[in-house]
Amino acid sequence: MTAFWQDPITFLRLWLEGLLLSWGVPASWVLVIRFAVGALLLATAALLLVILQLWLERKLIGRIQDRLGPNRVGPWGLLQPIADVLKIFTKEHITPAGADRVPFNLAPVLSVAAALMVWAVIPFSATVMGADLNVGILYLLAVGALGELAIILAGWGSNNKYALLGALRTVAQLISYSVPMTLSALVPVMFSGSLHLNVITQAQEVWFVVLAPVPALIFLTASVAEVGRAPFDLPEAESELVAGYSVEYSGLKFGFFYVAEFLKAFTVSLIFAVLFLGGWRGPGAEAYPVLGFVYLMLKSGAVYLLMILFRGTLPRFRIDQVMDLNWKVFTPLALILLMVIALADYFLRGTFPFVRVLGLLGINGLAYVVLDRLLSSRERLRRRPVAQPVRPVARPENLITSSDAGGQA
Amino acid sequence: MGHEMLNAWLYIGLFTLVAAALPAIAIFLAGLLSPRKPNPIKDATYECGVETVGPAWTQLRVQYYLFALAFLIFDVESVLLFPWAVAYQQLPLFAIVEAIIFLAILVGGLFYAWRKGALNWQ
Amino acid sequence: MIPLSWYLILSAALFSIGLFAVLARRHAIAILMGIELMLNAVNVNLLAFWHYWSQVKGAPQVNGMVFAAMIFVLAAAETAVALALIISAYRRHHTVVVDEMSLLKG
Amino acid sequence: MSALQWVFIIASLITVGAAVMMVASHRMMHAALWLAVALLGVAVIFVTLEASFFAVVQLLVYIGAILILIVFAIMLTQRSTEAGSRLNSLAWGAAGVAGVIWTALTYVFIRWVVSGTPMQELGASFDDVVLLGKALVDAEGFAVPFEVASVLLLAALIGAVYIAFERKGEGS
Repeated sequence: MTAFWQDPITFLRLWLEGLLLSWGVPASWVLVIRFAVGALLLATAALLLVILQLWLERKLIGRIQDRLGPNRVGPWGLLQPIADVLKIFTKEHITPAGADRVPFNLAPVLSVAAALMVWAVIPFSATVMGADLNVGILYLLAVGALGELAIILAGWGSNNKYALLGALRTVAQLISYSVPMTLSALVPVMFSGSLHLNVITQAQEVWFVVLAPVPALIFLTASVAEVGRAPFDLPEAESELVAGYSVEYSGLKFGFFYVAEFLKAFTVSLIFAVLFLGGWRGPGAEAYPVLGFVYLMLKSGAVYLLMILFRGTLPRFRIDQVMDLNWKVFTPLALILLMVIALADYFLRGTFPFVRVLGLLGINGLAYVVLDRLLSSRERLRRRPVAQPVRPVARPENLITSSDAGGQA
Repeated sequence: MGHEMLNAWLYIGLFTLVAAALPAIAIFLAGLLSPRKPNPIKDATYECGVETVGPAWTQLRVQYYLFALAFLIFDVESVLLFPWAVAYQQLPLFAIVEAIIFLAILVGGLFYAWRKGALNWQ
Repeated sequence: MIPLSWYLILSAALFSIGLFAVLARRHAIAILMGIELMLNAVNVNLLAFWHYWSQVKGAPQVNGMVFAAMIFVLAAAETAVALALIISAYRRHHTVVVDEMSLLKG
Repeated sequence: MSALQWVFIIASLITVGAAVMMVASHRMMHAALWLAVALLGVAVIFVTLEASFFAVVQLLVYIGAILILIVFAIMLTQRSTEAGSRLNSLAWGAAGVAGVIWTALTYVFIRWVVSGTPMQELGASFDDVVLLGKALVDAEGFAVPFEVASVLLLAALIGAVYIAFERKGEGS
């Protein structure tokens, strides 16, 4: 029997099971009740986390932009998100004329559900994880497909040109970035030899971010793009697309798209921490699973802070830059790195762990430098100017030249 | 066997139901609480105040299709590579080279699409 | 324990619905969706036989899985090319209705 | 009946219902959304077959990629979709053929008794994905289909890009 302070969740689970069995509930129903209670608690906790995130992100972005951020409601504005939630809860739901009602109403629900479903397979500590699915990592990638479906539903259901265009553009961005993301997710699978997220965590004697820094970087950037956060927040580029696929939504339905976005931001940090930063691993995490939970939260929190920093400091990309970055830099880079790592690790397999780590690190660096040279030299030749070609300017020397560009003919 | 596997899926199924039910219930409750005063102007399609013309469909450029196409091909390819990656630690060099050839063929496809200009957003 | 025949009946139903879509719908993309449905029916069949054959043998068999994986590859390639053809035909004839397309010799 | 059987029955009813709605819907976008429901149902069927890998791949490839490709194609060709009747003159004949095939097959399957080979549950250590991975690159296994699959994908990519790419001077 584990002590409460070692592993509170398992302790409570065993207590609940014992209680139900002593009441004479059949074992299979005990399982179902345990699962349902666990799912309910986890999903609620994840949704409540969003409230904290809202406050944190607004406060930090405010500080980055030399503002105070929320500071009126409660100490340091801590109660501000609760006030916002209460406000949005009582706003009117407007259904636009001509909307396709079922997809229109289904979209926000599916959007949140897709973001939440990732939490079902995350190993939170050595003993606590929802489902130890034998295809965990593929499940993480597959749930993203449901999120894309939700966006298409929203765009179609709204009966609005901008919503539809925004939705298709968003989906084009999301599917594009899931290519390098999936390819770099293959690297942890190769190193650990399993699709179980728990096994991948346990295999990280050395964090995979050290063994494969470049795939980790690609994964992180691609997951920021998957969430549609700055600098990849074209889906809601107000200046181009009104507000993307969620223009026609109001009240809590709009709020849920917002919630889904924030939830996804934390979720991808969590996934990155599990795949590349050793998950719950840390000193003492095996003996005291509760420590593992703390480590995981610290790691994913750090990744999340990094994402806030991206948002606060980087300007938004243009759509052609987003696509170029993906298809002409990340995808070839991820493909070639996969080949290089597969070959290199085969030869380094039997050597000392230290040699293996250094070798892989070196090969990553080398491959990155070489490919970066190759790809960027091609790209610079093709780079298109932001504005139209220089317009002819009425200057004396231009009168006799036929050149549109003016200047020396 | 697989009772653990089916149990894992049972948990995921329950989780999915909960994850869908929570927002659905919240939206339903909010719908009861919130005011409900529709009028034609409010319900009109929002296009920045410009009068809406025609149906909500505009000609899409073929660009979208080309990106989705490239995505489909690489998605299927990585799905085939996942089983290989799981077995990677137990494979001989021959098998690893085979997967590298598999990847190289598709890199060729990517470069074809690149040269053709199919990956340029216009 | 679900009887094997249940899977086969389901798969036959999906296949028939797909077949109906292929034979009766006029829209080219609808026909393609029918084909997707038929391919899914095939996959249900393959995996059902894989599951029961593995249980008869007492060890997981690999053939059914490889076949199912190849069906996925096939479905992807087929969809990609078929939709490209449909889009190309639409650009020439401004229609995606199959019987109208065959009348217009491009 | 066991819980698994109930899951199967519900999932297959949803799948077949969605497939029927897909065939019957007038607007192509609705047909695509019903197809999504049918594909999800098939994923659940794969779960009942303990083929989790394929259930997830179903989601990843069919819903995540093929369906999105279909939606984009519908959006590209929407102009002509709403016009005209959705079924051709062969509809009744096609319904007859499909109905006869299904009835005949169902009759055969119900009558067909699987020989009484004892079935055994597979061990807990069973990991189908590793087996699949080994078989795919095994020279005596399926190495050739594996490479051919990549050539097929390459051919599809090149072919589809070539066909769909808008050449100058042509196009709408």
